[in-house]
Amino acid sequence: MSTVETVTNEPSLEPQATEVMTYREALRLALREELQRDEHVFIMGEEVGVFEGAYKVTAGLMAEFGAERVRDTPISEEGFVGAGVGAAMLGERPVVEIMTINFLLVAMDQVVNHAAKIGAMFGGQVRCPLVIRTPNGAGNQLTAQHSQSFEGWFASTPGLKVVAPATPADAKGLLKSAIRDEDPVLVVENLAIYKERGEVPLDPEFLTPIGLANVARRGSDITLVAHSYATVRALHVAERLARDHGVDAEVVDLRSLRPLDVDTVAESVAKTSRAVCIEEGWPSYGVTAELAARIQKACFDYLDAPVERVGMAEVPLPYAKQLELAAMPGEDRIEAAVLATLGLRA
Amino acid sequence: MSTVETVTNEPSLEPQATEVMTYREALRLALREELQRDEHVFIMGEEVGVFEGAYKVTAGLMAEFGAERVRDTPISEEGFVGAGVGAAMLGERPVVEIMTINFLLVAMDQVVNHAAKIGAMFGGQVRCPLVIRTPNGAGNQLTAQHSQSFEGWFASTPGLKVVAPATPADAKGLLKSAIRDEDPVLVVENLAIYKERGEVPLDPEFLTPIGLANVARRGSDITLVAHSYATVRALHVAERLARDHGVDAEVVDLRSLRPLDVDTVAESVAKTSRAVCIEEGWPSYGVTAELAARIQKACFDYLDAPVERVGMAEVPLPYAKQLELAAMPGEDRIEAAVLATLGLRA
Amino acid sequence: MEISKQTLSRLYEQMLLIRSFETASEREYKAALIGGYCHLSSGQEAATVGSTYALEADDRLITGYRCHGFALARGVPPEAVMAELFGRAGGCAHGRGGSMHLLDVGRGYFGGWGIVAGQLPIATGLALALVRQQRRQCVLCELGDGAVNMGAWHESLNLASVWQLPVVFLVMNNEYGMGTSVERASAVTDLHQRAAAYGMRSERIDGNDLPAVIEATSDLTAAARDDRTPSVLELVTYRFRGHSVADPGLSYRTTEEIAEHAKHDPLQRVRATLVAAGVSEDELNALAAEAEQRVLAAVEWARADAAPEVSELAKGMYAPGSAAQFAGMLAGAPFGERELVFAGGLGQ
Amino acid sequence: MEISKQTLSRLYEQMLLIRSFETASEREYKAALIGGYCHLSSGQEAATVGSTYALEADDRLITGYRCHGFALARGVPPEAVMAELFGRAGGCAHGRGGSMHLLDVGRGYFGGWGIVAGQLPIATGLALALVRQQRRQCVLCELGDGAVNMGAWHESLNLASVWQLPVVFLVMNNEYGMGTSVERASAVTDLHQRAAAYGMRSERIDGNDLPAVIEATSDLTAAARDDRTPSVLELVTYRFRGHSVADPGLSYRTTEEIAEHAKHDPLQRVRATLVAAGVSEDELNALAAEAEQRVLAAVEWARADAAPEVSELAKGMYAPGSAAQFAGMLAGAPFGERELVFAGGLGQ
Ligand SMILES: Cc1ncc(C[n+]2csc(CCOP(=O)(O)OP(=O)(O)O)c2C)c(N)n1
Ligand SMILES: Cc1ncc(C[n+]2csc(CCOP(=O)(O)OP(=O)(O)O)c2C)c(N)n1
Ligand SMILES: [Mg+2]
Ligand SMILES: [Mg+2]
Repeated sequence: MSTVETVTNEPSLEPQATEVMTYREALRLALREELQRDEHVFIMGEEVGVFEGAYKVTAGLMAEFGAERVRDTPISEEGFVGAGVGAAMLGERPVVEIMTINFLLVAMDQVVNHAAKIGAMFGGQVRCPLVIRTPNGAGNQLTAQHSQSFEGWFASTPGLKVVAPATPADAKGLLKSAIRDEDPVLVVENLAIYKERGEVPLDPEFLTPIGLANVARRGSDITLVAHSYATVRALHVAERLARDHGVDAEVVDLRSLRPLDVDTVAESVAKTSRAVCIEEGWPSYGVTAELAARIQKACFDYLDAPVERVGMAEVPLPYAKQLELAAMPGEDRIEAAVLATLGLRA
Repeated sequence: MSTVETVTNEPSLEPQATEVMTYREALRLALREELQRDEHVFIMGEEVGVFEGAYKVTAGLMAEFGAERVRDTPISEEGFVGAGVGAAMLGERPVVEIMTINFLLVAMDQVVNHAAKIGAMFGGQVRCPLVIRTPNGAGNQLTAQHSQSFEGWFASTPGLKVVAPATPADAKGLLKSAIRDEDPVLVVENLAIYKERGEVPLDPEFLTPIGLANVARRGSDITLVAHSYATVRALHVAERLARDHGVDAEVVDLRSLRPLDVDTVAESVAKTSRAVCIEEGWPSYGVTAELAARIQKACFDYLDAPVERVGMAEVPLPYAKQLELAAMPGEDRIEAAVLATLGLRA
Repeated sequence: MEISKQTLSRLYEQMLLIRSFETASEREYKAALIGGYCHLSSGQEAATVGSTYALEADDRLITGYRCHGFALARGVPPEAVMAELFGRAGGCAHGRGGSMHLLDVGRGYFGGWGIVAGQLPIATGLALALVRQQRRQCVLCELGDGAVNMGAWHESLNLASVWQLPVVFLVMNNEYGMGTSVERASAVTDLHQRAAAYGMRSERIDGNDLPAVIEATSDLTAAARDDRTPSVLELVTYRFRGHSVADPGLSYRTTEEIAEHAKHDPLQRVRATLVAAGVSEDELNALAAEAEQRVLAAVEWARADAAPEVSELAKGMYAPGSAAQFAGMLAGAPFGERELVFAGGLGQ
Repeated sequence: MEISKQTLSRLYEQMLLIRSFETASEREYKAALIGGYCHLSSGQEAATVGSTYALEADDRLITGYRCHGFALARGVPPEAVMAELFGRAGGCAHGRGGSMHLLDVGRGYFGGWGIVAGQLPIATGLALALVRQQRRQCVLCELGDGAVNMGAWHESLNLASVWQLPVVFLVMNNEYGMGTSVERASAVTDLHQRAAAYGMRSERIDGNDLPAVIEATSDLTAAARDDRTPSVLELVTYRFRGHSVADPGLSYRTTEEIAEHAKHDPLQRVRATLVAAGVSEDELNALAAEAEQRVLAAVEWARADAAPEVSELAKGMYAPGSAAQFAGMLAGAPFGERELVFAGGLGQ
């Protein structure tokens, strides 16, 4: 199995060819392909070049494409996100890396009050094809200021699109779709998934459509709805449930938070009659709030139990390992919520 | 009826004495009383002094308390919100005015990554009794960048408290409670309510407890859950429903979004079996998402219809008056949602 | 700088147009035909017209919310601007933006923006795109004296300097940000001096001196185009009206102060120059009358123009190709997506 | 500045303590007893110890995340710091903060903060509180060379200057923000010069020259205390290790560069001064051994200290009086409030 660095885009490639690689490598492949495809695509962010990315997603790209296309920035998130907005308005395709989603707070105004408004506020006369990539998540004792998941806030903002791949294939496919999209798209990556491995199509035209959820596991007893790393957790829990409790869980991986594919979720819950929604962030006013609200509406006549939610404990994440573990939406807590929703005991 | 400026805090005041005043005057009264009561209280913000407040809430206060206690700032929201955080950490009681909630986005990092974290991140060794006051809302053709309601984002943040008074009495009572609270509190005011009038207790010890919803209207057929200006709308709609459709709606005014008084909401819905949640902002991933999620959980066995939501149309708010009106959660739309939830036709 | 009589006369017409336009805007606002916030630029005409005149056709302009004058100076027809203020479909932002969010991409005007200093990072991005596309053009970015205290100013100027971006930051120092004077807001009141913190070229001049404004802007835009030299140009001027139409503008400054400034009305200054150059009073009065007529016609045009269709509430929000992406939102979707994005919004 | 041999010797002990502490931190991190991000300050000891020495007992200190050295210099016991890095209940932030969020309110240390430049606005607020409370004290606010490009820098310095707040902004210029050199990040590389944009006093000195650091910090903190004069002090130094323990620190700089800097190790410089002042090599070696022992003892203490109780997960999040406010959240509340805020969290 060759590493991603050896992939070439020769036309002779089988369209069905895939390769096992990490989520990180899949993102890099997407960036590389798009940098090759369209000279308007460029990367901008802190440490994306010389340092090769705080989480190494952009490793090798500056060497290959040069410092103009893989552009290191000063520590000025508001400044360079805004620079991305302006460049996009003139037809460039900036892909801005924010080191982690926590730092997007200093650039919030450019994303929400500016990028998101451009299409509608000017009557559709100018577009903003900006991509912002950033990881969310916790689990490495990074503590209160560095362990957050704010994607729900962006998903609540009309004018933005928000995707959150959970697999290497979707990491490639959604990032590429985002770069080719005419609208501002936030691509939410995740610290814990960077190292996860999976099959990734090598076709440079492989795209995961924005706005389409994926039934990641078929099942009939209950639906687990998740995005980003919570999907990985949900899939593990589904295996545990099958093994230990004979429960056959369906897992819906949202992939996209705005647009949100309620149809796929509703179809699943209409079949299983039960749902547990899972997220890495705080559930109150979070992504799972929206999910529960939509499901109870769409599936009112089908539900045999209230929609349950599992997320981060509602505290600023503490440093000590046991505290952090206790706070995170771990598999035990998810399993317990599923069993409770099914009326079973652990 | 005397104006608020003539109110004095003489001990001879009847504890039950009230006066009819506007929401704006009630806020001013709260500020004035607290400035008098505690020398650590001070006001800080753009145009709060010489200009007397962009929306005149602080009118007269600089003249009375001086420029040190009613402090005009440069246009630097991140800077002076952060200055409020620091001052609060040393025992001051800063009351920071943000001209409208839209501008809080440039100070998001200080609120969410700093103020909210202080209590937990340092193990409870230092507190941050900061108050941020700011109006949300739309309706004056202020367009996409100036017509938003972001309170749900702050309500999703552990470590913060968020209140949103809907009446002049609660404007006074909640602002005073916020100023006396040991934790950072966001007080969400509303542009459209500033001029609404109501009875306000004159007792300088009148406080509205944080975390307690109010049943603003008793009814038995359906529960309308709202906060801020949406409560005013809900009360109007309730009257229309009674008059035109013989529907007796209960209206729960949340008053506090974090902590959220789910008990009061659930008790009401358990009685009426139906709920419509209303907000000024976008419903997707918004306040009403959390409400619907909580209600379906708490009242699963009582609900006769799915919880319905009404909010701003999911667009950056356009300027033209008809478009703005069409986008806002007007009384007609709320009424229609209520009738639909009741299975009635308009 | 030597400005020909013809040019001066043409710019004087623009200044008259702006003054008449602002006067009409205030009137129509008070008649409730214009809503929202409405920030007038009366008194700032020389700075507005002179700086914009120095731009080439392919240069890009971006401004804050006090932007009627800039739009007009850049050649946006008064009809399109007034129609925008009236919230009409024929407005230059299709009735979506209003007074603060004018736009004319065809004329290189990338908008009026309402968050103080929010346009600065965007301006650096426009300039970055010009560099990437190897265009010999520049960006002129207007902001106020109050805006220089926002973090976005600092980040943008540093980026522009580190990356050598062709952008001129035009500080319209009208002495106040709402009711706060420059002295109360900025530690250094010669605002342009802050450019030194970024090793950036800067100048401060009398913004009511039309030829001086043209000369300084021409110099700095040329340096931006030719050498990718970013800079700051501070134009000292004054706004005659309140911060917005809703502000009488008197609580933080005296009538004497305003009267003193009115003596140096930039329109009167240009008029005097033209008179000295031999243009007759009659000709000049005719120009003024013409400007007024032009604006009255624009008001009439705007009044008659159609309101935007409510069915197009979401027009432009997402690119037309996005409809398929929203297909899954139908079930249980609240008002937003179901009725708006689909019923007409996206398609247009 | 004339520093007595006794003082110098005491400060040398502190520097040794910091160096040993950082070495131990790296070791324990690699042994997985410390987690999260862990930013070492080896190489920056003179700047750290000298500036902190200039503080009076009631002055306030606030820093970024590279803060082990500052905590130790301010007198926080190494046990409490190491226990924090180990995530123990006896840590100076009760195991909640970790390496980046040390704190000791009793010693006037208002924290280690992790968002670049986020501590600057807070520092102005601490200074504002000192003024409001009429205390003759000042705030020392540490930040990095990378942090000077954040908007928060600009807003904070302007506020401090407009309001005349007693705060000294201490720029630890260690030449890099992660892998980005000052030249690549800042348009003006003499960072202190940016203070001129706010009419603010500033200085740039060799941060590895202990007496110079003490003198400059003493001058500026005295001006802050006595005249409410804010200022910027840039200390030029170097970090020997990577940005954090996870970074080898070699992809953006050469081993030669590091070796060159190692020749000017601030510890060696102070040692040389002490030797010149007649302190024997044996005595100095004994001090070094003592520092190492001190740190080893701290590690042992931390290892033996108890882990925080999971039942206290929400400890400190809200003030104790808040429990009643959360009473209504019970019904239908997810994990957060029901199990945490009530089950022990708030009460403690
Ligand atoms: C971030 C932000 N804060 C506050 C406001 C409210 N506001 C609008 S204009 C203005 C004053 C700006 O003054 P200046 O930059 O001098 O421009 P001028 O109005 O004089 O043209 C303020 C405070 C805003 N729009 N954005
Ligand atoms: C707003 C923000 N952006 C990015 C980061 C990630 N980050 C942490 S430290 C750092 C470099 C800071 O460099 P400098 O200010 O020079 O301090 P030093 O690490 O050298 O002490 C970066 C980019 C962050 N913590 N906060
Ligand atoms: Mg101004
Ligand atoms: Mg550094």
